[in-house]
Amino acid sequence: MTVMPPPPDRPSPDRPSPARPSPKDYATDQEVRWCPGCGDYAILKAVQKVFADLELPTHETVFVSGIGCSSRFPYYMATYGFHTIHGRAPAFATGIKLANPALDVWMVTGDGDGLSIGGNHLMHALRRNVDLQILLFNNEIYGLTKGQYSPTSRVGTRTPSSPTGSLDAPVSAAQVALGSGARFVARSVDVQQKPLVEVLKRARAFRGTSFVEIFQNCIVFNDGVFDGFLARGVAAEAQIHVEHGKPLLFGDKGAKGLRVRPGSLALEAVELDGRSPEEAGILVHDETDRMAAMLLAAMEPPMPVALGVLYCAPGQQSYDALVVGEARPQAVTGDLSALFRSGEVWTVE
Amino acid sequence: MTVMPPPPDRPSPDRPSPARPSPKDYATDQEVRWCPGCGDYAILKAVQKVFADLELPTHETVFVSGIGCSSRFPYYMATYGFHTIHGRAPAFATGIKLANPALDVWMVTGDGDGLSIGGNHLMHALRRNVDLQILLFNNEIYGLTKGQYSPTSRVGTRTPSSPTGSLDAPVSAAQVALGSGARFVARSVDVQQKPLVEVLKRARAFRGTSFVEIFQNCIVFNDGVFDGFLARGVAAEAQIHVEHGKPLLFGDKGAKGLRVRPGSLALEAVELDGRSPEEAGILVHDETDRMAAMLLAAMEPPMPVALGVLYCAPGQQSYDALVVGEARPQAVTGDLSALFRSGEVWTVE
Amino acid sequence: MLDAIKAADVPEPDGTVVDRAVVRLAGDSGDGIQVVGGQFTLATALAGNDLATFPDFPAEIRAPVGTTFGVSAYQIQFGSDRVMTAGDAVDVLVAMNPAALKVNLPEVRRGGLVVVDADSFAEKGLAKAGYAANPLSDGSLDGYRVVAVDMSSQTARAVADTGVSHKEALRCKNLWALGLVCWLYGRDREPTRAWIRAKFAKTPAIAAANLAALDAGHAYGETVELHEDLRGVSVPPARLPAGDYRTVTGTEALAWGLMFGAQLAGLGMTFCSYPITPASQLLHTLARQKRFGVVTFQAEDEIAAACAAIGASFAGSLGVTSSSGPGIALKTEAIGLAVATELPLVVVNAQRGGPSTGLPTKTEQSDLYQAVFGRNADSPLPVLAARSPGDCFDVAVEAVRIATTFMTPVLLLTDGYLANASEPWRLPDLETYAPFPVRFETEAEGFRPFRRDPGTLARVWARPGTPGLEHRIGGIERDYDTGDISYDPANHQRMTDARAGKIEGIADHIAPQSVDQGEATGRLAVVGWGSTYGPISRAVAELRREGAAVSHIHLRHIWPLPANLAGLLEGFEQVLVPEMNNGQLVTLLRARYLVPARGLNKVTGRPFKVSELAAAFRAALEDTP
Amino acid sequence: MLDAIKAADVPEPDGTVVDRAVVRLAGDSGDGIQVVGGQFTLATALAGNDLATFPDFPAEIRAPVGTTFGVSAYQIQFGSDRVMTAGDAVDVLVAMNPAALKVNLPEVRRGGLVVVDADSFAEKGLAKAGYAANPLSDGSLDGYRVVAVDMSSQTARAVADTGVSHKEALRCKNLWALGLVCWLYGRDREPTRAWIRAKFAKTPAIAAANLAALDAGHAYGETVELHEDLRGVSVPPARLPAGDYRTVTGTEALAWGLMFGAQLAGLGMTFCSYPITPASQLLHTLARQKRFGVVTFQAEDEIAAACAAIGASFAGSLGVTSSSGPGIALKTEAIGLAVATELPLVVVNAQRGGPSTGLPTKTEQSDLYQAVFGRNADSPLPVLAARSPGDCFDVAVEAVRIATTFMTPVLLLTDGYLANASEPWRLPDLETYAPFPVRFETEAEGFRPFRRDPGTLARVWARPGTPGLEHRIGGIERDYDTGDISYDPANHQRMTDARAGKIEGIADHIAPQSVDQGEATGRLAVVGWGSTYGPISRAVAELRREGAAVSHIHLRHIWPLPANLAGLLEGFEQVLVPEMNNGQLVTLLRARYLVPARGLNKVTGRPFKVSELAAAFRAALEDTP
Ligand SMILES: Cc1ncc(C[n+]2csc(CCOP(=O)(O)OP(=O)(O)O)c2C)c(N)n1
Ligand SMILES: Cc1ncc(C[n+]2csc(CCOP(=O)(O)OP(=O)(O)O)c2C)c(N)n1
Ligand code: SF4
Ligand code: SF4
Ligand SMILES: [Mg+2]
Ligand SMILES: [Mg+2]
Repeated sequence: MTVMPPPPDRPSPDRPSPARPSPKDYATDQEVRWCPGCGDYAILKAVQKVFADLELPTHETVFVSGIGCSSRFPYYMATYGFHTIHGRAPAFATGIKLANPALDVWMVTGDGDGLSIGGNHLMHALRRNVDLQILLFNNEIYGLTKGQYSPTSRVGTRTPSSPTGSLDAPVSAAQVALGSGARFVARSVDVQQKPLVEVLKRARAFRGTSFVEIFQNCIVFNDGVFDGFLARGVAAEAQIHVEHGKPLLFGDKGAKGLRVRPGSLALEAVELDGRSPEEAGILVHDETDRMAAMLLAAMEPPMPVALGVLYCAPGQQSYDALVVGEARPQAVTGDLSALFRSGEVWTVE
Repeated sequence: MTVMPPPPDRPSPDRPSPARPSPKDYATDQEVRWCPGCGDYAILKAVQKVFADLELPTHETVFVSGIGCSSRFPYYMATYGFHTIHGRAPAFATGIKLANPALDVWMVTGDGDGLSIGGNHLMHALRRNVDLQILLFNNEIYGLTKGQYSPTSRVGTRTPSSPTGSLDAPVSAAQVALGSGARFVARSVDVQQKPLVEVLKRARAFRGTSFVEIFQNCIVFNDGVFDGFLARGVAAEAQIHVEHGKPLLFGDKGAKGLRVRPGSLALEAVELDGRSPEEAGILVHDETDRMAAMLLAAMEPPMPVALGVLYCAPGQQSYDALVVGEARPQAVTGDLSALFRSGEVWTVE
Repeated sequence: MLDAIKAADVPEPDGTVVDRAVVRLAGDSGDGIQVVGGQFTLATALAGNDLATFPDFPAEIRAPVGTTFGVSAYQIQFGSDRVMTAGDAVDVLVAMNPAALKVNLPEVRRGGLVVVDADSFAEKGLAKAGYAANPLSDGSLDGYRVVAVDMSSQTARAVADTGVSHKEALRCKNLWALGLVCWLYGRDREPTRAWIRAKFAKTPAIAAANLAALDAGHAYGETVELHEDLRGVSVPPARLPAGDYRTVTGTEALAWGLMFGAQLAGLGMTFCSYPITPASQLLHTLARQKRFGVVTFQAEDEIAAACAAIGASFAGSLGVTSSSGPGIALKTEAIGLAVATELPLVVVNAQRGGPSTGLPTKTEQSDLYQAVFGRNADSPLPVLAARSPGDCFDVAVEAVRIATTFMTPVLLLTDGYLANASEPWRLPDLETYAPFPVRFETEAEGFRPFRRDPGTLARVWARPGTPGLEHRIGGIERDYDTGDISYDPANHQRMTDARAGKIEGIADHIAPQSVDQGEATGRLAVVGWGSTYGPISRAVAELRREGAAVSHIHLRHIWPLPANLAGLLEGFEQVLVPEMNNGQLVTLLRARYLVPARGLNKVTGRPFKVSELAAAFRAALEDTP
Repeated sequence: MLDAIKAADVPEPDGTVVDRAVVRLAGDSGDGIQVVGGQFTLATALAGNDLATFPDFPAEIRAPVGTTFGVSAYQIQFGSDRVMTAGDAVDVLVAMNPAALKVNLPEVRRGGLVVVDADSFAEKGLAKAGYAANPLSDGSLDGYRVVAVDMSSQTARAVADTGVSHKEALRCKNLWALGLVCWLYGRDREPTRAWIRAKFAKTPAIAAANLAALDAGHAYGETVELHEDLRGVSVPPARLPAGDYRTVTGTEALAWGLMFGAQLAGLGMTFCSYPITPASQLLHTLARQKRFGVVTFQAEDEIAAACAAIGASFAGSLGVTSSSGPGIALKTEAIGLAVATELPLVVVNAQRGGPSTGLPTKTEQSDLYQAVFGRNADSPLPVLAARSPGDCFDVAVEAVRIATTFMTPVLLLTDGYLANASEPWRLPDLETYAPFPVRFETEAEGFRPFRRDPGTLARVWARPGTPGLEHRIGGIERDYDTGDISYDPANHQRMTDARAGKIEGIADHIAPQSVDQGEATGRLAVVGWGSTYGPISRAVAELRREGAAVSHIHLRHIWPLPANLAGLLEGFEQVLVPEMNNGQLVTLLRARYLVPARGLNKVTGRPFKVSELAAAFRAALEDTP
């Protein structure tokens, strides 16, 4: 099986920049109002770094969000921003792109905003493949409303609205996205700055909807909920960072890998035991393989949690490009009189 | 790989029936108001047959629906029925089950009702695993509102709202359901009475949300849209009827089968060429294998379209059972005075 | 044949020249009634009559053939003076089957002409329609003039030579009926012929069959020596203002008005909607206007449609969304955001019968409360209503003007009647409309996203993509000066006042309320809004002919109300407010002006009849206060 | 220490016994202000005072330490007569840091006492709060009595022996402050001690530290020879009606009222909601009542919550749903279905500042329009409003009674103030409430799902599971007799009238409107609704003490209005309607009764002050009409 790296299909702007911008140039004068220690700070930092690295113009960028702690994000980016209503950001973002496809539109949402009230809009943006970057901050809780369980909370989560533990089976954001027809699905972690920045750059390069689930720690209402795979001691064994064209290795010094369980449609973890990945039959990550992405997205402990670009299938025009092209549509033009006269017209003298 | 048939976990009521009911006993006195030739008639017939075969009691059954041609269904079943509002039937059905889990609740929806406006409620009913049968009549069109394209319409569908052909990539109902965490996913066809009746019986036997997508012909606005795999000439090659524990064979006299493409996570069709299915490496359908179900659900021409029970993972308590148990909850009981006195109380003389 | 015609004992009005006539065509939904209705309308318009039409669709898409709930009808009134309504009572009913007769006979005036396809009155058809006995012979048609003609056989015979199948032949029955009606009123068949030729250009046999049927129906009227009551009737041309005319439905006029409004504002238009009866046609109409720069988006639901439209406005386009009551209900949260962020938006509500799913295919005016009051919090916004199909054009332009001039969402109310009804429309001279170009903010120096124009109190509109104007807005209360989030109590009061003041101030920027008919003072003011315009107008005219001191005031601006309305209403002894709802505008007028206005309410899913209004007005006048 | 106390130049009122006092505790959201506020409230209640409290949460969950937008406050007024509001002006402010001082100082009356933690007034803290200079020394506190005590150090020293860490020690600062305030008003610390012991049962060191801090704060007041202005103040017990009391928040009372209502109706309760400030607490409270048979469901959004509740009602349970304005907006389509299908449903709206996201943590009354008018079509339903935390109980019972007796959705309005505020509540004798058991239909013979009770016009409630009553209902208009789908025009009129008549008829089944204070006629009627009850009541009492002919009428029933209200209002020269919105009830009264009622409106996200109301009433009386 040969694996071709899919080309990033949106170039970064290539403009003469008098001075390289710094991440700080993308901050606003608004005081950041997340709780001290909230994972959102780290994500903000990563996004500002992406903007600085790519020298993205603030005036051609819009951040759109719903409601939630995460959705306060736009206030802190020195771009255009629209903090809308709960769950509907994908629809606003779609409208913005249809009105002006030349804008670079980023959407920020939470596990409540994006998967509870807003699940349907998310699904439809993904299937339409509107050219957006969607960042879903998954903290497995409703932060802003003080800690009720969310659609990604694990069964048994005790919160004010589930005092004896939640009973609802959670959804997996990445699996929902894949099931909806998403063409770019990635995962990252708030505090893993380097891979997060990389994933965000990949997301921006993709034309169409790029969906990025970011595990984010809510220090106040759900502290340490991802410790199961993020805690120092377990990280190496419990995470796998996937890279296109590279074998799916993880564990201490890459001592383990994933392979297809022979004769089945499942992945299993094996020790390399000194063998080369090829010898051990380790699967090479092909980010264009949707089924592989589904299997990776579905991995839960004791399997490692998959991080990085799980799926990327470029080559399809984005919805906004199909509907209106690449440039901002002009004002309503043309000879309307002629249109009005297009039927049978008679004259009264 | 050994495959165990999952036991149907809800028994049919076992009651002395003076006379076996006939399907007609489940019809109402309301005139059926679908267009002549509409596929909905055949589905109604199948459902009534299921009820008669299983001798289901009308008074312990509720049909709930949203809005659409399909959603008129409850008016024609001599059970309790609630024709609600567009897209929200899963929420009504959930409320009904929480108020009285002893009721047998069937939900009828369409591709517009269930996947456009109602996609989110569908997803959440599925992930919660509320004990419902959800029948989604997929005609790839909005029938009731006179033929606009729907979220399952193929790209290029010309309708009054897409006069030059739709541009939105469609979703796959079964894949959305699997992505949402559904535990029972099946597919059938309006006019395939026998398998349809079987699938519906399986759906009812399942405790939890059983999702059944039924391809339904809208003779007025989308006639023949499924001819690609239903037309007489192509049917054998273009359909595969899956059965748990049986090899995945199709084609004329089962001359073809599906196997895992070696070294990959994909299915491919092969000719048996006189070999036994085992010799040809044909996959045995294991309806408890979610990945296999995803692959089957994703098959499109030139691969055969998969019909039957694609996925069935029983063994999980349904949401309503977890929340309230099996019987109808009693009235609010208990000593409320004691509750009110549970804090600090003082007496003013 | 002759014996099939029964003379009624009610005499036909003298003469063959009449002022106006009401024709209703009715048949199965598969019979092509709407198509021939449209053709007859066109022929009538070309003959110079004023006219008004109203299609009456069945609630079911295509119910089983021959059932009463599958009956589709098309009604037209035409005349030699202003017509304005599709008519109270039908002069001529063409019923293609027993069900159509059953459903529509109550609409026919005593003495009216009833033409039926006798072939369809066999046992099966009668049973399907729920007739126990044949109405053609059991006396139930006594009092009507009846022409029972074997329309199916006649059609089949007429098209025999064209080589079409029997089924295809029978499909031409509607053209046969049209031919007969054309003969009855002396209508030119040439436009219909041209239409048939164009429509069936690729199937010449079908074209020939339809042409043959049309001619045969006509010939039937002409040549068969019919009962004298069936003789041709002539309705002289109307004295309409000079100009070029075409027929428009309210939907078409609305679509075009929105487009023209966007053009006058210099904006692109992003129309976002989700199908719902009777609003879907606006989506269908605009979906065909891509070449003019109109972008349409069929969203996944009404909420997404509203949000996408607001997003488009944020991005510098004219966002428009449309629905009917239940869908508007879903949009109210999003509309609140447009109120809060002060973005332009046009929301069209084609009202239908409710509550809930209600009577989707019937007309009603019961969403005025929802439009004016139906949002959480103090969220005022302008509400406009169109009065007639043609008026939809001007109201749409006005809605765009207000939305963009005042940076506000605007609710535009039409209804099921207006959406589907048609009337002759004098093509406007587009040059006479004053443009109202949007001036997007460009100046970065001292930029504040909520800086207000002192005249209109509108905030600036700063479009993403503009360097130096990067800003962030949202639904949390914003500081009056900076636009940043503010939880300050005094600021909230100031912003609440600013929002209210801006909308109230629109009253100074609209035309003063005029009196449509009658003096500015008098005994009775009839105050209407929306599609009741036609019947109120006719009824007031009738009373004024009788010498009554009645005036008709018809509101386009529901909110804010025109500044001079208070004074106007004071000049009348009584104020009566006819509405196709349970009394909504009347609440507004009473609350605002403390006038003892009374409601005149009808909630049947059908327009007012001129006669019932006239009777109510007379009763009000008798009832001296 | 002593020199830290500055005597103000404004004299303290004579004596150490006062009628009432207002204390406000303020600090960082992490400082545990709400907790000690609650403890002080309990101690005060146990001391026999009447009281009212209001927590003032920051809009942010936990903003950066020391910032103004992270300040959390808790205000309590207590007294020896009826209190009813948390107080206009603060007598004692305890500010744990500079930001708390900055935000809350404007609430303190001139001459009031300000206690601050002097340790926190270092440069960093001042800068975070945005102070350029130290307010303790730059004269900005002139006119207040200031106690700047090194609270952090004192606390640290007091707990030194308990073995807790420095960080844990500082966490006890709130208890130190509570100890001081307890000393100031002579409050018993025993209940707080018991609470500490229970709460920290598993961490005895922490318990010991908190106890030590509490005692140390108290000792500070007792032993240090303070400035004479800081001497202990005594507020004698109130003369409350005899009975057993506890404190309740509006949320608790509402939850319990709903439960008791369901019990009186003999129904199960299915409570379906989606979190939103300030409605979430109702969900939290009910989620803990599973043992009483309450089922709670946290739905995926507000629409699903409303629909699930309606589904539950269809299945024979009491469906209840709750939200705040933006979420209620989303529910309006579903509520329309409950209107159409005539199913019981209670919809609770805890109102907050708007429009749109607005001011989520602030209170407002601006959803009355939405409640009464905010649905598509003619969709009348009853609207109730609670006036005080304790009143939420009775209003909830009344809502359940009306919903089940009349088979209708009921909207119950509370607000952010009521949801969070607490007051002493006399435990009701549950035996005195008349049960209103639901009689589900069981009789199959002649069963019709829309058969109405001639007295109430309510339709029957036939619960799935009952043999022989299988029926189908939905949102399409239903036949008056059979309940089957009907598109008949006359039937639609009849059903519209029936729906309207049923709701209007409720006016005959509710208590007549009483006059809360004053005579039934007079110069000025002040008509209020909802949580303005407290301040209006106090202000009217004040004017009546001055001899003014003012009466206070407070509505529980917003729709339908009580039958005798028209007559009542006629008896007054003027009608004034104070509302925390831009004028909504006033619109209803003017439209309904044509009375020239005037609005008195405040939209700042804060309750009315007694003083501002009293001033407005005086002005109205001067302004003789
Ligand atoms: C219509 C509506 N419903 C509910 C709310 C209340 N609300 C605000 S944010 C939120 C959930 C936020 O959760 P999530 O998206 O996970 O964001 P987080 O705060 O965890 O970042 C809810 C329920 C609202 N603002 N509007
Ligand atoms: C809130 C709301 N929005 C829109 C509609 C209009 N509407 C009714 S059914 C329907 C689509 C039905 O499509 P589908 O669910 O596929 O059903 P089908 O008629 O094809 O069986 C729409 C858009 C409505 N009734 N209510
Ligand atoms: S509540 Fe949680 S998610 Fe919200 S700002 Fe605080 S730590 Fe972050
Ligand atoms: S429109 Fe289509 S789906 Fe609806 S009843 Fe007719 S054939 Fe069936
Ligand atoms: Mg979250
Ligand atoms: Mg469909």
